[in-house]
Formats: sequence, C-alpha cells, structure tokens
Amino acid sequence: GGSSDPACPAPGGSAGITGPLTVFAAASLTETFTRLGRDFEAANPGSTVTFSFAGSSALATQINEGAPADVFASASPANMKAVTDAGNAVDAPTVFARNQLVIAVPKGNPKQVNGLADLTGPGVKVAICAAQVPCGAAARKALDAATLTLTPVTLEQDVKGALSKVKLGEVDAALVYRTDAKAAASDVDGVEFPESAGTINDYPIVALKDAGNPTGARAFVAYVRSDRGRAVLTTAGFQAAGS
Amino acid sequence: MPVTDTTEAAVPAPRRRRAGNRRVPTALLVPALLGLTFLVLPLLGLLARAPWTTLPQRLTEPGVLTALRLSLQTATLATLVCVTLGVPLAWLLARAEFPGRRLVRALVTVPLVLPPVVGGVALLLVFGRRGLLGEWLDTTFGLTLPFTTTGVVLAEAFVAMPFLVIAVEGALRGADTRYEEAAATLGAGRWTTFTHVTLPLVVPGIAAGAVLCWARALGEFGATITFAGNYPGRTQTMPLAVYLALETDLQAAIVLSLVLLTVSVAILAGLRDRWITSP
Amino acid sequence: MPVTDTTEAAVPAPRRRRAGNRRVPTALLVPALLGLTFLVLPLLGLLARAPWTTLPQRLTEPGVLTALRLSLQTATLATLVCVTLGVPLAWLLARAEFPGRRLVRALVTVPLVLPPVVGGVALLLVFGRRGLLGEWLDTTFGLTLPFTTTGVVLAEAFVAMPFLVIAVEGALRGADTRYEEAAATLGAGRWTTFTHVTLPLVVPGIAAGAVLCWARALGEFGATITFAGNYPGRTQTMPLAVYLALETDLQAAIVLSLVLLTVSVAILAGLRDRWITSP
Amino acid sequence: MDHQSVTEPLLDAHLVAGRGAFHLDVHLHIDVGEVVALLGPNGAGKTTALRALAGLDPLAAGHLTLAGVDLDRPDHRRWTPPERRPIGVVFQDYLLFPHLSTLDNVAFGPRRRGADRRTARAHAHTWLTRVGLAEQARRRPRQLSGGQAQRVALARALAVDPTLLLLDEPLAALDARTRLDTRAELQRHLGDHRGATLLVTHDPLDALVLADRLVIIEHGRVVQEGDAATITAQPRTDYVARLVGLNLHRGHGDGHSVRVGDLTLTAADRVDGDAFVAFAPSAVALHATRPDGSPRNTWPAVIVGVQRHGDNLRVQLGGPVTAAADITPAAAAHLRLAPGQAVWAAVKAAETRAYPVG
Amino acid sequence: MDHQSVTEPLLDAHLVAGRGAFHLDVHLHIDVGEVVALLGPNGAGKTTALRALAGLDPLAAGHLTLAGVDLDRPDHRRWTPPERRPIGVVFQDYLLFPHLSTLDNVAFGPRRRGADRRTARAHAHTWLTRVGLAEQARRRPRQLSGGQAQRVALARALAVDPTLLLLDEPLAALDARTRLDTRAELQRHLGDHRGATLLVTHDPLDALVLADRLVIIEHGRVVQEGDAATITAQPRTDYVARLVGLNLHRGHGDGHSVRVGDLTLTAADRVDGDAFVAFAPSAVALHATRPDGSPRNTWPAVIVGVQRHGDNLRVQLGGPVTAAADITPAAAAHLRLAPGQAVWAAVKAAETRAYPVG
Ligand SMILES: Nc1ncnc2c1ncn2[C@@H]1O[C@H](COP(=O)(O)OP(=O)(O)OP(=O)(O)O)[C@@H](O)[C@H]1O
Ligand SMILES: Nc1ncnc2c1ncn2[C@@H]1O[C@H](COP(=O)(O)OP(=O)(O)OP(=O)(O)O)[C@@H](O)[C@H]1O
Ligand SMILES: [Mg+2]
Ligand SMILES: [Mg+2]
Repeated sequence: GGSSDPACPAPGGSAGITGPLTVFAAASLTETFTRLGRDFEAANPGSTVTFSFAGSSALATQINEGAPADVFASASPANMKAVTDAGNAVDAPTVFARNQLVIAVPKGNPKQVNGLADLTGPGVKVAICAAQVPCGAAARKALDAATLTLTPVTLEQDVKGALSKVKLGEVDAALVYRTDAKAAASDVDGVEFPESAGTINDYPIVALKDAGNPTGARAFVAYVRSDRGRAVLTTAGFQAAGS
Repeated sequence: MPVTDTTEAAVPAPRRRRAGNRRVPTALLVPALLGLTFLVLPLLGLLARAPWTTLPQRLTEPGVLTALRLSLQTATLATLVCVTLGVPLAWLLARAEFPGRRLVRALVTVPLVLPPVVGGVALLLVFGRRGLLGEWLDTTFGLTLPFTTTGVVLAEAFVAMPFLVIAVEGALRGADTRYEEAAATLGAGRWTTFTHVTLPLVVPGIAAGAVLCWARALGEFGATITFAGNYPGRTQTMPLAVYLALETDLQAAIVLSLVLLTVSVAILAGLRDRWITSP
Repeated sequence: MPVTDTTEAAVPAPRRRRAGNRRVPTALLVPALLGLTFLVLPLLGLLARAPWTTLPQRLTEPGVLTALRLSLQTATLATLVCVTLGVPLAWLLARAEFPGRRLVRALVTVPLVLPPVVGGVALLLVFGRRGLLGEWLDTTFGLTLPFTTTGVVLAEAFVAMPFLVIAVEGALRGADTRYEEAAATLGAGRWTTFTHVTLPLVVPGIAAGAVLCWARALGEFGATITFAGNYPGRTQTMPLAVYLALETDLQAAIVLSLVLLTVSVAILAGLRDRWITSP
Repeated sequence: MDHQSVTEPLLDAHLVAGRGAFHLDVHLHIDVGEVVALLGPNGAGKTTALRALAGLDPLAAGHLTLAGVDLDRPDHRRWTPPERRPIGVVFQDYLLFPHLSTLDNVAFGPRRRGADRRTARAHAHTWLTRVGLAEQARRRPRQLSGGQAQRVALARALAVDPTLLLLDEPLAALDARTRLDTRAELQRHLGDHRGATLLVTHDPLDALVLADRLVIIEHGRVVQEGDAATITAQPRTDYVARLVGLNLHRGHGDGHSVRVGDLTLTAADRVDGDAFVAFAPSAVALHATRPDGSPRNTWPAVIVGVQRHGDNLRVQLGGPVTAAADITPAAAAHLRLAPGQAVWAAVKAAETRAYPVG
Repeated sequence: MDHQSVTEPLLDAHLVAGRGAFHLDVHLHIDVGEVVALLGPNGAGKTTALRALAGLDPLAAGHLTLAGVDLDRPDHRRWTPPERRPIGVVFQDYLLFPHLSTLDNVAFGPRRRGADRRTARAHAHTWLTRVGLAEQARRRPRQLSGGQAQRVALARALAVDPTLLLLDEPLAALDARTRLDTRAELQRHLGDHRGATLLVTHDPLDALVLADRLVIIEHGRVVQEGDAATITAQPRTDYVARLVGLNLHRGHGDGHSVRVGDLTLTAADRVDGDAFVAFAPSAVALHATRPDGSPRNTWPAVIVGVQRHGDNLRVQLGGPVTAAADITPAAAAHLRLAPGQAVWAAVKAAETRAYPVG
C-alpha cells in the first residue's frame, strides 16, 4: 500500500505548497489518484487536492475550453496532444505510467483461453475496444502482430465497457488493460499474452498554463512521478515509467 | 344623460391589427424566447465550430449513413413498442383505481432516473446471456438479445418508454371523461370506449409523448452500448458513432451530431399540426 | 304481446360487481402489465445483484449523501428553470400563430437528440470561459458558469427542458380553447387568461412535464460531466458518482443507483393524485 | 299482453343516491310503452336520477329492475355497467364526440350494438334525416349550432332503440318551429317505442304532449305523481302550481271554507282538515274599492309587480295571501296599476278548488 | 339625453362573417338602453353574430361601431380584441371555468375590470344571491345542475355591467318557476342597464317580455324586424308565423281578395299585388260538411295530424293550403277526427289579415 508517513516529507513536498489544487485525471486513474491526492495533502499541509475524473477526451475538451485546472493526467497521448497543441500546457508532458493489454476471462477461465489465438475460435464471444480509443488501437496492434483476424461481438467505447461484459458473462473474453483486470480480480482472471509487449499505452501528465496554483501543479506532477507515486501506481498494476 | 359619455369612455380606442394576429403578452414572450434561445444557442455554438470544409467528405464516409439508417430504424421501432405498451399503461394509471397506483406511477420513471449505463447493466442482468430471463430465452428459443439490433430497440424502448407513459397519462387526466360516459351509455365497453373515444381525444398528448419518445430513443447512448454493444451496421447507432468520434476528433463528433440533428429536426418539422391538434 | 319477451332478452344478466370496480379490458391490461414488467424487471435484476450486506456501509460513505443532496437540489432547480421558461414556450408553440412554428417546435427537441456529451460540449462552446457568451459574461459580470453548481443546473435544464415543453404543448393542444374565449369576453387579456384560465386547466400536463423534467435532470450525466466537470461536493451528482464507481466496482455503482432510485421513487410516489388531476 | 307485463312495470326502481350534500330518494315505475315526464325545479335531482338509471353512478341503496332483471341492487351486490344496460341517454349538455362526424356520432350506438359499418351508417343517415340534419352529416359537432347539436344528440340516443330511453331536456335548445317538428317526431317515435321512456323537461307543453304520466320531484323526493289532468287540477306544491299556472295556498278546510292564514276562502269543493286551495290567475279580478258583487272571496292586496303575460298583464299581489292575477290591458289602464298600490282582489267561489293535503 | 345618442344608435353594426359554408350578413342597430331580441331558426347564425360582436371571430367585411368607436372595421384594418371590448357574453353552453368556484367564476369579470379581490367577491356574492344561488357559491361548476350552471353564467356576464350585453339563450335550461324569477330579475336589470342588450332566444315569451324590438334572421340574413306588435300581427316568413302562432300564406292581392294557389281568400284588409295573408289557428273552424254560414273563406281539407295543444287540440290540415286549426276536445269528439279524414275548413274574413309583401 501507498500509505504515507506525514513525518517524512514526501519527495516534491516542500514548504510553501499550499492552497487548492485542481487535477483533471482520466477516469481509469480514479483509485490511484485519489490515494495519491490524499498522500499529497498529508505531505503538504495546507494544500487541498480536488479531482475531476472523466474521460480523457472530455477533459481535454474542457481544458481547451478554459476549464480551471492545474494538472492534466491523460490515459492516452492523443488527448494530451490536443491540449499541448492548443498551447495549454506549461511544458512538455511526461509519461508517468504505462499499461499493457491482457485477456480478461471469467473467473476460472471456462473457455480455456490461453492466448490470442484462442479468441478466434468458434463459439468464443470477444469484446475489444473500438479503434478510436487507446485500448482498441493497442488490441488491433496486438492482433496484427499475431496476424490474426478476430471478429468481436462488440467494439467498446472504453475498457470498462469491455470488462463489465466479461463480468456479467456476456462475452467469454475481452482485451483489457492489466490494471483493469487487476481491479476486477474478484470476478475475472487476466491472461497475459506475449503480443501485449508491443501494445503498451502511455499515460502522460502535465501542469497546465492556466493553473491557479502553478507551484502546486508542478509539485503534484513531481509527486506522481516520485517513488511513492510509482509505488502506488505499480500496486494498481501499472508499469512505472522511467523518469 | 351621461350614458353616452361613460360608455364612450369604456370603449377603448382600437389598435390597427387583426384577429388571429393578436399580440403575445410580453410576460410570456420574454421567457419563451429566453427558453428558446437557451435551447437553440448551444446548437449555434456547434454550428460555429463545425468544420464546414471537410463536411462533404465526412458525410460520405461509409459508416455514417449506415449508422444514421440504423438509428432511425431502431428509434422508430422502439417508439412503436413504447406506444403499444405505454399507452395502455398510461390508461391504467389514469383511469383504473387500484391500490399502490402512486407507487406504480413512480416506478415508471425508474428508467429515467437510472443512469443509462446502469440501465444497460440492469437490462443485461435480466435479458443477458446469464440474465433472469435471458438464460431461459437462450436455452428455450435460442434467442439472444445482447449484441443484436433487437437489443438496441429494447434498450432504446426501455429508456424512452417513461416519456410516453407520463406524457400520455397527463393528457388522459386532462381529458373530459364525460365523453367516455356517453360512449358507455351507447353500449361501448371499456375497450371500445378506449379505442373509439379516449384515444382520439388524447391524440395531441400521444403525439407529444411519441415525439419525446422517438427523440429520446434517437439520442440514446449509454444503455445501448452497455446492453447491445457497439458493432458497425448492427448495433452502432449515431450516438455511439458520435461518442467514438469524440475520443479522437471533436470536430468529427460535432459533424456527426449535426447530421443526426438535421435529420431529426427535418422529420419532426414535417409533422403536420393536424396530427397533433385535438379534434 | 311480445314486448316483454324481447325487452327481457335485451337486458343482460348482471354480474356480481359494483361500480368504480369495473373490469379492465384484457386488451388493455395485458400490454399495460407487459409494459410495466418491462420497465420494472430490470430494476429487479439490479436488486437481485445488489450487495445487500455492504449496503449500510456504502450508504454512510461521506461522498454519497453529498452527491445525493446535490442531485436533488440541482434537479429541482433545473425543473424550476424549465417550468419558468418552458411553459411560456409551450404556450407560444400551441397558441400563437407565427411562420416557422413547426421548425421551432422541431428545434426544441434538439437537446433530446443531441448525445448529452455533445450537448455539454455545445454548452461549453457557448457558456464556457472562451465561449460565445461565456467570455462576455466573464469579463462583464465576472460570472463563470462551467464547473460550478450553477453549471450543473444549466446543463440539467438544457437536457430536460424539451420534455417539459413538449408535454405541456401536448396538453395545451388538447385543452378546450373556448374557456379562453370566455375569459377574453370577461376582460381578461392574453396574459391574465394564461395565468387564470389556461394554466389551471392544463395542470395535469404541466405536472406530467415537470415529473419528466425532474426525473431526466436527476439522471442526467453526459452534459453535466462535460460542462460542469466532476468535482465532489460542487458538481458531482449521483449519476457522476455512479459513473466513477463503475470504473472500479460494478456493485458499488448498482448500490448508488438504487439509492438514487429509491429516493426519487419515494418523492414521486408522494405526489398526490390531486396535483395531477384536472379540475 | 302476457300476464307479467300487466302486473309488473317494465321499469321498477327505487333510486337512492348522493352527490355531495345532495340526496336522492325516489321510486319510479314505468310500464311498457309508457312515457313518464320527470319534472322538478333546477337542482331537484333529475339529472342525478338519470345518471343512476344509466349506470353512470351506482346506487347507494334501493334497486333498479328493468324487465325483471336487477341492473343495480346494492344489497345483493349486483351491478350492471352502463354499456351492458339496454338504456339510451340524451345528455343535458349533448356530449357529442368532438372527433366524429355527425353521422358517425349517430352511427356509434348501432355499431356498438353489433351492426356493421354500412348498416349503422345507413341507419344513422335515416335518423339524421328524421331530425332534419341530413345535410350536416359530414360536419363535426363543433361546426353545428346549439340546436343542431341537440337534435344530433337526440338522434344518437334514439338510433339504438333502447328498452329504457332517458331524455334530459332534449328540446331545450330548439327554436319554436324545430321544436314543434322535433316534438312531433319524438311523439311519433315514442308512440312506436315498445320500451319505457323517462323524459326530463321544464316545458309543461312538452310534458303534456309527450308524456302519459308526470312525476314531479323536489329536493330529491317525489312530491306529486299522476296524469296531466290530475296534476293540472290539483297541484300540491308551489312549483307545480307555478308550472300549471295556478295560485296555490295551504290551509285548513271546514266544509266549503278553507282558512288560509288570516283569510277564509270559500271553495267549490267540500274539504275537511288540512287542505289546498287553488285558483287560476285569470280567475282573480282586481277592483279599486271593495267589490260587493257575487265573488265570495275578496281581500285587500298590494301590487308587488306587473309583467306582460301574453296579451294580458300578470299582476303579482302581496297581502294576506300572495297571488298572481291576470288582467287585460284595458282593465289595467282603468285601475292605473302601479307597484305599491292597494287594490281589492276577488275570486268567485266557483273558480276556487279545494282538496285535501296528502 | 345628448344629441348624439338620439341620432346615432349605441351599437351600429354590419356583420359579415363566414363559418365554413355558412355566410352571415346582417345589419344591427341598438339604441342606448334598448333590448333587442335576436330570433331565428336553429342554424340561422345567431351565435355566429354574437361571436363576431364579441370579437371572437373577426368580421370579413362590414363594420362594428359601439358608442361611436370602431371595434371592427376590416377595410380600415381596425380590430379590438375581445378583452378590450366593453361587451359581456352569456354563452349558449355556459363555459363556466371548471377550476374556479361558482363565486370566483362570477368574480372573474369584476376582477379583470379592476376591482380588488374583496370587492369583486362581494359583488359576485350579490349577483349569486340575485339569481338564487348564494348557497352554491363554493361549489365547482361540475357540481351544479344544468339550470344552476346557466344562472351562474348569467350572473357572470351581468356582473361586469358591460356597454353591450350579449345573451345566447340565457334561460333555456331553467325550470318554469326559476325561469319566471330569473326573467323578472333580468328584466329588472335590463331596465336599469344603460347599455345595449342583444338577446338570443327561442321562447317568444322571453322575447315579448324582455325585448323592445325583435330582429329575426334566417340563413344569415335579417328577414323581419320591428316591435312585437307589428311582427305578431304581420309575420313575413313561415318561421315567424309559427313563432307567433299564425297560419301564413303568400299570394296575390286584389282588393279584399287574395289568391293563394288555387284558393281565393277574403281578408279584412285591402291589398294589391304580392301579399301575405295570416290567420290564427283558433280562427279556423272545422266542419264535416260544407258550411253555409257567415265564414267567407271555406275550403276542403284533409287532416294530416292531431296533437294536444294546451286544453285544445291542434289539427294539421293538408289540401289547397296547409294550415293549423285549434279546436276544443268537444268539437273534436263530435267530428270524430282521424288522420286522412276529409273536412271543411272555414275562416271568417274578419279574422283574416292581409298585408303587402316587402
Ligand atoms: N358533484 C356534485 N357534488 C355536490 N353536489 C352536486 C354534485 N352534482 C350535482 N350536485 C347537486 O345535486 C343537485 C341535483 O343536481 P341535478 O343535476 O340532478 O339537478 P337537476 O334536477 O338535473 O337540475 P336542472 O334542471 O338544473 O338540470 C343540485 O342541487 C346540484 O347542485
Ligand atoms: N365551424 C363551422 N364550420 C362550418 N359551419 C359552421 C361552423 N360553425 C357553425 N356553422 C354553421 O353555421 C350556421 C350558423 O350557426 P350558429 O351557431 O350561428 O346558429 P344559431 O343561430 O346560433 O343556431 P342555434 O339556435 O341552434 O344555436 C349553422 O348552420 C352551423 O351549422
Ligand atoms: Mg339536469
Ligand atoms: Mg346558437
């Protein structure tokens, strides 16, 4: 666990980090960032972190339309690019976590799915993400790498959609991120497959230009990328990005 | 005799205008226009942002027309389902006396309040492969609803039905029940009275409900993607296409939304006043 | 004389039942019950899956009550806004003759058809800090709407208003306009006629519209999260909380949905028949 | 005529019903082919009675038996819904279906009673022709004048040929001429009608022309009942007296004398105990001074009001007894009538009728 | 009385309006304080005229001037909406506001004309008392009987004391007694009323009692106009003849003789050219054989129908001229009347009036 120790000043936590801080973060970061936020507050007495979790694309749109945010943590580089292209970032974004695809199957793996090739078998219903979203792009890349043609029953808008269909037994397998499979470990098993190595998705983070609390923003970005931050992210199943 | 004086004073000087063209009171006109502006202004915002130059190219993209056709088909089918089941339900709520009627009326609004994604989950719990009914439907009839066009219609109908039921119930309660009494004395049972007297009298209410229902079904996203998934040509309706477009390209999403809007506004504007006016 | 025979034959044998307790025709009862089942069954599915043991603990989580209170407040305020602006608009559509009325009526449905997230984007484009009006509002009055509770109300009102307008217009079209004529001959202008005669006559329609509006606002998610963001305590309504819960824990999401449902059903079931019945 | 129909009326009802604070409690019997006029002041309960008969409001107590079948009998928990009663109604406010053409309004009943579309429409057309509205067949009710609408309502009820026909002021909105024609048409129809008819009307002429028997209700109770001749001759309440155009007083009889308040009137008939006396306004003569001619009943009166009444004037008198007097304009000019003026009223004993109360 | 009101009527209107295929084109003039009765068969256009006067339907042409002010004059593009016209209306179907109590219905007009709530209610209460409905003040219209509702509608219109009062059959639903009372109340009110009143009615008695002048329309056109005496004496259309209870025929006059079809009638008056002849049903005597007494007008007739008519019988006659004859039951018994029977009809020349057409 990423429980913090208030007595030990956290990396990046320095005197003078006070006041409110607003962080826009991808919905898939809800658990980890909520924890990190609490830690950050503990490390920086007088600071309060408010999160607004939503889809990365919606957050990017909001930022570009002038939303009052200090930090943006995106689940995909594409949405981050929309923000940096519009000139709303202070400096270049940095990647703080990576995620990798696994095959989510119902607990006990009733259809004995052990690799990508098993998904193309007859009678196996598969959900993958739509090509427009990162997990879909990654899935396509993995399938291409394995030279497989897969006909999924649905192209989900996000990982959660795909995952919940496995949970409810509507599909026999879905290509999801490892973090998601891990979070749902009570209902699903994650099956690793070799082609996933080429499908890594980056999570970038950046301090925003319109930030009401620029020092706090920088400090939070640094905190996420600190060892403590990485520990929390790794526990949730992310691969830590090298700083 | 003072009569002429007083009466003359009592007759106001007429204005230069004609009947049928009567002035709309400001106290009504101002909020009405404010409301209209509020509803339409965001549309103008979208229009201002729409990438007009790339529009023709986007419209001719293969998926768009398919999604549009599917949307119109499923929304219309869902509306038919809603009218068929919802009008009798509205009648029951408005005309029959039974214990717990208020609770039933409140339960009808459940799909409205339920976040659509949760609605989709709920539908899966009932009609899904492992669902309460779905498992039985699957094993008995080999009928699977999720991931099919029928599933889309079902999801849309679920989300849109309350609009029909509540609008029609409102209309029924506003209608004069003495005509129904007159029908009864002429030998019409409750069913005939319903079809021959009650229904024609509340046509405007049903029309309003059906419009609401259709429009809501047309815009439905959350329950559809959760229950029926998203597969082009089969379950990908326009709103699903819009959401996916939103992930990568705001402008594409705006264009798709505008296409959907234009088509639906054109269809609704085509409705004759006659169909929505009481006899 | 054969009279008595024929007349006796014409009198059907009475059944053992009393008035007010008249049989509901099967042709109505069956679809009505089917419709009701269709609407309520998924709720049962949710109830079956709800983690009852963890329920008390979840309910006492700090964020839940805040979100619930915010939801109820904003939905109620949004309904007030909708009634204030929407009833006059409905009146305009139903009673005033003007060119392009059919188009205006169709435009009113725009927020219904627009996927809510796109609606949120459209609101941002207009009322956002860089929006058409928002920038002016910001510089002139220092008023920012997005990412505030007011923004939530605005987003909900935008999405819910069409329900009110269309339901009320349906009711107005169904109402007997001769009472309005009678009011005019007694010296009531159009405004007084509206407030003193028209409105009271269409109370059931307005009630139905307001119920739809309120329920829709209560369940509103897409436009809210896009326009107002997702700040706990300020803009995080129940549907947004449900959405976040869905990210991690389906059961938590179901519980939250059920909480929202229970409260709204309880409130709606508390509405007296009297308020939704015509005089 | 078989035995039963002789001994039992077609309609045998004891109607007990309430509407708000109002209570109705009347017995009604109508024989086969009989037309009964139900009269009474506004708010007496006529419409309430009709609604109970039609099954639109259930009885609270009593019974309603038509052709030997109990249609409503609360103590046996029996009740037949309106659509299964062989009863036709003309409503006081017509209630024509606004969404149907005049023709379809009239065809509605026959259709429900099993006729096919064409037959029903042909039948409806016949009826519209009878009430003189064939030209308006395609119109909607909103496009009819008040009198036209009322005739359509009449045609609609008659077209089903019900066992019991209930007519709530079916001629009120008709112009004098159409009223004559429609009344004649109705009379012809009712003559052929083998069921029972209950006709609510305020027009004594309608009642006299169309009805075999009159039932008069006030405050939800039957106050008088009988054929036109009896009721015309011996009214028992103020309402009935006004209806038939007589002055009516209640007093105490002793031989040919009836004491009414402070006044003793001499009547043509012998009566002892509580009694009514009645005399026509036209039998009242007015004099400037006390007359000493033959009239045995004279009293001093004060003029309360004067109205035109046909060719004559009707004078309202106050004094020991209130009464109306009809006098010719010539007599009026002679007397120089004005409200407040004192006069002497006189009625011949021969024109004064007396009959016992109850 | 000032000069203007003598030369100009308070209401001066030429109403041209259409409703569907129906066309109305009538001239109307009403003086200050005058009550005009508008009569006509069902569908003649009376309600249409009232709607145009009230401003509920605009005129297609013509004009409508009240107290010198143009309220509607299409060719000048002038039009005043109903709420700004000093006009009160009693509708044929009442149109009481269903959501307001009886009291608030009546108080509605005074409130709109500026009275405060308490004053308006007190005023309304006064009016309800006048029409005898003070007890029903708190009731909703649905809880009233038909006649009660009509009286409330009357009170509602009278309570605003309009310059022009339009009454569409305001007494049709009232019982005989209430009708007398309400008619008297209306008469009292109209006597005090300083505006103009237009009263639509089908009851000749209402018209005679309440109106100063009668205007009769048929098919949307004025067919006769004048005071009661003139119209009663010289009806010009079948409708008017029936209304006043006369037999009317059109023919060609030559001195005292008027040729009607094949028959030549001798009349009391001299007339040359196109002429009407009129005689009362009571002036017609029936004989089994050709009479040779004094009546100069005799013709063979066939009995078409017989109805009760008051104490007498009214006999409808066919033959060279159709006519109605009133005979006593005794005479009828003597003649053994039956439809189809041939009889001789006779009318004295002294009872036959003749007057020129147009
Ligand atoms: N819903 C109600 N609630 C309370 N009182 C009512 C209701 N309906 C009718 N009444 C009262 O019941 C009485 C009888 O009404 P009803 O309509 O039967 O009279 P009616 O004899 O038909 O009179 P009319 O000749 O005026 O039509 C009236 O005094 C009326 O005010
Ligand atoms: N909306 C309409 N469309 C077509 N014809 C109409 C319409 N309204 C009325 N009429 C016709 O116009 C004529 C005049 O109607 P109006 O109501 O003025 O008659 P009225 O003189 O008041 O008769 P009544 O004595 O029966 O009330 C009637 O023949 C009627 O059928
Ligand atoms: Mg009645
Ligand atoms: Mg009329």
